[in-house]
Amino acid sequence: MTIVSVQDTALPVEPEPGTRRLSTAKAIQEALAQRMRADEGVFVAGEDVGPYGGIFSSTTGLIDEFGPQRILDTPISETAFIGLGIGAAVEGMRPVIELMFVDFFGVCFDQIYNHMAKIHYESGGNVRVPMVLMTATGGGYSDGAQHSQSLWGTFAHLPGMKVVVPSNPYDAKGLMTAAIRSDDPVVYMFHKGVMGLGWMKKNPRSIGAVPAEEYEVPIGKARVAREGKDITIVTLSLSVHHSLDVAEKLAGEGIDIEVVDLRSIVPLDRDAILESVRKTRKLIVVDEDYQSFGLTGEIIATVAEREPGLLTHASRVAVPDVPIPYARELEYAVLPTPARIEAAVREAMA
Amino acid sequence: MTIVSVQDTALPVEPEPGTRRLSTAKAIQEALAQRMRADEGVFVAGEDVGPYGGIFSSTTGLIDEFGPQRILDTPISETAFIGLGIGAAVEGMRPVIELMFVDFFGVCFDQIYNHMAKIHYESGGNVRVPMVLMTATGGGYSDGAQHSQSLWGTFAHLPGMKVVVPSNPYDAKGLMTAAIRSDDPVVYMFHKGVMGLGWMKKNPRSIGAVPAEEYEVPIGKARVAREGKDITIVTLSLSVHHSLDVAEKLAGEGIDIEVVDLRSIVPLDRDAILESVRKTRKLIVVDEDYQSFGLTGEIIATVAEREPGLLTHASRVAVPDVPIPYARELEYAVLPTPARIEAAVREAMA
Amino acid sequence: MTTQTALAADQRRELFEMMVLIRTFEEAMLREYHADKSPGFDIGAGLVPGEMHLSAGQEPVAVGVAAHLTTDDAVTATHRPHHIAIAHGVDMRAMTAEIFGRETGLGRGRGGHMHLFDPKTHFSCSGIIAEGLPPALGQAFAFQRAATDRVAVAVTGEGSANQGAFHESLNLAALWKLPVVFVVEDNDWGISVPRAASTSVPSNADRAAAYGIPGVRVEDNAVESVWQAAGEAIGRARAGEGPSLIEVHTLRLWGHFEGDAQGYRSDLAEVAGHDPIPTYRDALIADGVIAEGDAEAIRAAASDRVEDAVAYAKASPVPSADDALKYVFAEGARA
Amino acid sequence: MTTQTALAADQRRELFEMMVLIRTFEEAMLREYHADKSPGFDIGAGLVPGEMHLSAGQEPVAVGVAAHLTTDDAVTATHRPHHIAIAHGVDMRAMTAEIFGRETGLGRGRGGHMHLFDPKTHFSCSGIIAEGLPPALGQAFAFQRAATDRVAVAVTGEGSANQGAFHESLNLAALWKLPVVFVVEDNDWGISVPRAASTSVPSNADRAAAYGIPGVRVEDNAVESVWQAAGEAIGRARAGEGPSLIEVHTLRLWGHFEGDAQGYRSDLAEVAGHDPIPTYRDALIADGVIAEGDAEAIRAAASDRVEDAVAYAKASPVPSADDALKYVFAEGARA
Ligand SMILES: Cc1ncc(C[n+]2csc(CCOP(=O)(O)OP(=O)(O)O)c2C)c(N)n1
Ligand SMILES: Cc1ncc(C[n+]2csc(CCOP(=O)(O)OP(=O)(O)O)c2C)c(N)n1
Ligand SMILES: [Mg+2]
Ligand SMILES: [Mg+2]
Repeated sequence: MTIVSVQDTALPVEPEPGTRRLSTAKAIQEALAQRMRADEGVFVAGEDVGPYGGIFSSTTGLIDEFGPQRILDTPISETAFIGLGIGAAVEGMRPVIELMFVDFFGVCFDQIYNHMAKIHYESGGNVRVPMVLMTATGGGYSDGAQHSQSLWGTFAHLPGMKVVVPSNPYDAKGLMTAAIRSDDPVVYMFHKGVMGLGWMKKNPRSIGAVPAEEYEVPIGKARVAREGKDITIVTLSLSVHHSLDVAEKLAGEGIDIEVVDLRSIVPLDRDAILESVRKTRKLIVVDEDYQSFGLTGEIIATVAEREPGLLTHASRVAVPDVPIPYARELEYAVLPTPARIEAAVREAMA
Repeated sequence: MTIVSVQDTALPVEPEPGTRRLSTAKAIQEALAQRMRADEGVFVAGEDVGPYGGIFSSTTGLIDEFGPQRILDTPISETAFIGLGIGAAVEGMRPVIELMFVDFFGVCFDQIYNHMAKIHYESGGNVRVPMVLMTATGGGYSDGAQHSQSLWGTFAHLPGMKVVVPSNPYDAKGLMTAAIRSDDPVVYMFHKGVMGLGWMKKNPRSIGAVPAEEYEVPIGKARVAREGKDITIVTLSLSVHHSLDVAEKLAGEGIDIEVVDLRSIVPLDRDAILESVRKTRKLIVVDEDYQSFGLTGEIIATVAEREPGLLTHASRVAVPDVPIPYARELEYAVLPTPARIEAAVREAMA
Repeated sequence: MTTQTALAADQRRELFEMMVLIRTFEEAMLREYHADKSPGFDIGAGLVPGEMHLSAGQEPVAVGVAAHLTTDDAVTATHRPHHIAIAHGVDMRAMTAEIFGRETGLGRGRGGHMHLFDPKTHFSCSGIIAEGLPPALGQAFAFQRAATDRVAVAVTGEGSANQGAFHESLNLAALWKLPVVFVVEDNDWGISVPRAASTSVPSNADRAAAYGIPGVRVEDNAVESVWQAAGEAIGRARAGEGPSLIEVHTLRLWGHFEGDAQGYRSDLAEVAGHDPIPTYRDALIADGVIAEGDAEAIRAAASDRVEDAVAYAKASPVPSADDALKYVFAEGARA
Repeated sequence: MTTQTALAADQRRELFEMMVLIRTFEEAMLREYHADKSPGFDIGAGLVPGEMHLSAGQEPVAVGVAAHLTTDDAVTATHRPHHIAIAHGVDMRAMTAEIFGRETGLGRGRGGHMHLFDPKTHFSCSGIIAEGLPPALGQAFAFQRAATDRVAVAVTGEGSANQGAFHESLNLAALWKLPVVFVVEDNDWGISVPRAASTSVPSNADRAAAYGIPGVRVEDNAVESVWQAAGEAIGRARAGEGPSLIEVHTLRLWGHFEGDAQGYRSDLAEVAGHDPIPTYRDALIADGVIAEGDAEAIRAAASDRVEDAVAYAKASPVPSADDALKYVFAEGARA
């Protein structure tokens, strides 16, 4: 098994158009399968990851190749099975544990933030916890306040876990491979809306070119998804696509938007953000997580503290500190929709 | 029982010096006792709140007056007893539930953030959850990575709960009274270092003048703890005292620091922050919580987005995204100590 | 059967009527849910978007338990809440309007089908499994402190009984002798995971021993058996004798949620044959409690009520986007 | 007693020696902890600051269990970890250095007394009660997958057995037949809360029935009784027969943590009389296993080892403040 090892400093070369195209879900499955073939220590555990294949298809078909000893359906006991992942990782295995919806973190967060994330530090580096916690995020399909959250700001706030948030199939595969191979705990958060599921509205970019061989996308490197010179949008996950859609639309009006896809939020590629804003001096952060005390503030503050005079405009399009409502009209009023992004850009350019 | 009801718009008048002085712990006990006398629906439940009187003395003596039917020692089952608080609140009681250390939120956060905080919204305002979740925060006494965290940024990030963080006895009593009387869930976070405990190092200001009668400090109003014109420090809880100490020290050198004590972080008194920074144009946020994706970023971003050209300096003194280390030398290297605050001020003024 | 003698004919008829009402409701939800999601099922599309967990087959649990409750008693249900809500007397119009996301709904459209809150009947539910149990303790606590004989019923699925909240709640309830009845709906499946792959004992009733409380398992998914067991447990709770646990071996007639192809399901072929409603209808006819034609009349009456609620929901206004931030807090506003 | 016949004289002597070693260690910690905190006890002051949970009285549990383990077996302990760590063979110097917050400590001073991690003996502990159980499942899982007969032991207090993690862990271990032994140290108190106010059943061993696994309670806090029960449970686990639960009715000789005045404690007067170490010493003398003078020699040898560790710790360098951010991640750095 050869692995295209991408250096930390170099962004991976995107595949030629015309190559094989996969959905994000299939890209994740492929990354898992290839790692499981390469490394006996990799296993997947979680609710409905077996015959069902993962509620959001992260594990479809894996049980057929790897069997129930390596693709394990668990009881609905998140504390127990995430802890199981921790213990197995400590003993040298490479568990991939699925938390079905990130919204369920409240029943098991102690294992995650006080154990998975802290053991390496508390042990003075003597104990490693090389596990991946993969979980579904996001709303937009009326699943209500307990099944539609993004919450990555909460994970990123607490030290000791890396947090990656792919927006497309190429990154999804490369980041999963990197996450499993990482010696650190990695929280891998996929938005349901970028998985390319047959039964949910999706952005066309949730299906895209993916190399067949294993490769890594480096954890901690942002990607300029679109170059532009007038204004910077820093964003991640599904919102990357909304931002690109708005950028395409407004390009016709002569507004040239740069879109930065963070891909990882821990570590956060602060240099990439600065680099873009140095060019545009205007910053909009688009985020499907709650607005206050989270990602959007961190990005703006990073620029403000590093180069206080730089910003001529800063604003955010995020969920305005309200539980995600059920009714479509309300939910779409609080999500960072293309319409809200567009309005924010127009305001910034006014 | 007369209640000094302070209007939302007016800051309470601080008591004359020479009046009765209490520790923060005693101020909290008094607020609880007075509310319990006034309202049969108020009860306190948590671990060791009975005969022990609360590990950090939040409930000392209450069981003697109110008995075990209203001051309830619970099993170590945070999910169950916080949920019990929620259900009792829904039925019209006014529970005060203690989570012994905020660090334990990981075992019970679902009840807190998905239930306590969301029921009011999900019910379209038809169900109220008037409960107080009180909890101890902070480090500085070598209690290690799982017993020294502040974590208020995590609570504040998630919508539906108010979050108050008193720094002194006067505010502690008034905010507790306001919290119990509030129709919303309030997370009441007291730093162990401001409680005025006999067995822990404390700032002298953790004992101070407290009126004997009931009064409220309004939730959502910051307080200018010290006026100054050169630089603004926005801070909260124990860090207020460190900041004041540094301000006193540097006043001798002609550096005039304004210290804003947030007191509440949800709602956040953004106007008070702006008002101060408009004067000084330099901002340091001092916070004992983890630095990234939390309070410090939110404060700086608030200023940057509201008045982009305003800030000539922004920086933060917080825990630099590391679990709190045990060894004193390491812990004090990551806490927002007076030394670090002073260094930050000097850098800002250079 | 002793259960049959304990119940008067009109009670038995009422149990049947309620089961039919619930089924009729769920069939209407099934119809409405799928009405506008094709071609190409899109979970977020249509008048009733989002996840939809229907309860067909589990009516005996809801009806047998709720028959002993008044709307002064509290009930907390799960992600699969409709049967329990209807049996407990939640207003069908307001509930349906909530499922349709309307301003007239129980939660003004903010909650949705997994978040039905009705203060009038002290009913609530939650989409986080087993996390509805702890709030029920608090309701029971409030009832106990007020020296009433009101009780709280907390429902959970068999899969969810392996969540920590289950253990903590039973222990605390037992310790404080709270007037709670825990009801486990064992429908053999937790989404795609069979009971044997989630639960280390054959019956959750055995787990009552871990808390020193009575535990019974009702094996036959018959409403009268549930009625009998629930009557005893609720009676105990009202009498101040503390909590009990009841597990009912019930049946998930349809998928976990709508859109679930159930490819994993080994027992699919037999499922329809175990539907508790025809069984009960036949028994009542055989016992002369209802006549052949009554069943149809009951069904027709149920249909009228359900269609009225659906029509009400559809005619109700959708919430205004301008109000999306309303109701985060009872007082004050976000800053 | 049958337990006495099962053990050879040298084994009994070893058990006694280990108990004495642990007690000697805890006495040294008691001394060092309080040495520099007065006048006016300040929890954050001195060479050993922070909370300090000592285990005096609970030696029989640690020693009786660990006698069946090798350092290839895993152990997860609690906030009160020293006795278990020592019995399991954690290096005493490195452990003491950690408690003193030194760079030579198990965690280079980052962890402290509640966070002892020793990969050599697969030992760890956690300050969050009951949350040490789930990681033990994973260690057992790894051992099982590697087709070894290694086992994991997960320790918890009786108060902590009411935490959700307990339930989830026992169920999952039972279901997957993981080689884990759960050991509950019932010292009657969870800080100031007596067992009767936290636990709805008299014995946690009764809770084993909720998972279909063996559960035993050792009532007498005697090391040989623990040894016997643990031997069976660990034997089962090694043989692939799955987990067991053992509760030992043990004794908290001192406060919950140092500084605890124990005003709440009704049984304080009797406590010293139940110390298991003199009892065992007397029994061994009576049985001719050790002579009168041996006990003192054993104590002296223990003291030498403990004082060596304390001296080592005190002589070790404190971590450099410059390194405070080291070890957050194994790779890469924070941005
Ligand atoms: C804490 C938590 N984990 C997982 C889920 C996802 N989930 C929703 S329903 C369900 C299965 C529940 O099974 P059971 O308790 O048997 O109830 P049933 O669906 O059969 O009625 C799962 C896993 C959840 N909602 N909450
Ligand atoms: C989740 C959680 N809740 C509360 C605490 C605080 N706490 C530490 S030890 C303890 C008592 C534990 O009692 P028990 O399990 O009987 O162990 P013992 O101290 O008696 O050895 C408590 C409540 C904690 N560490 N973690
Ligand atoms: Mg089920
Ligand atoms: Mg104990």
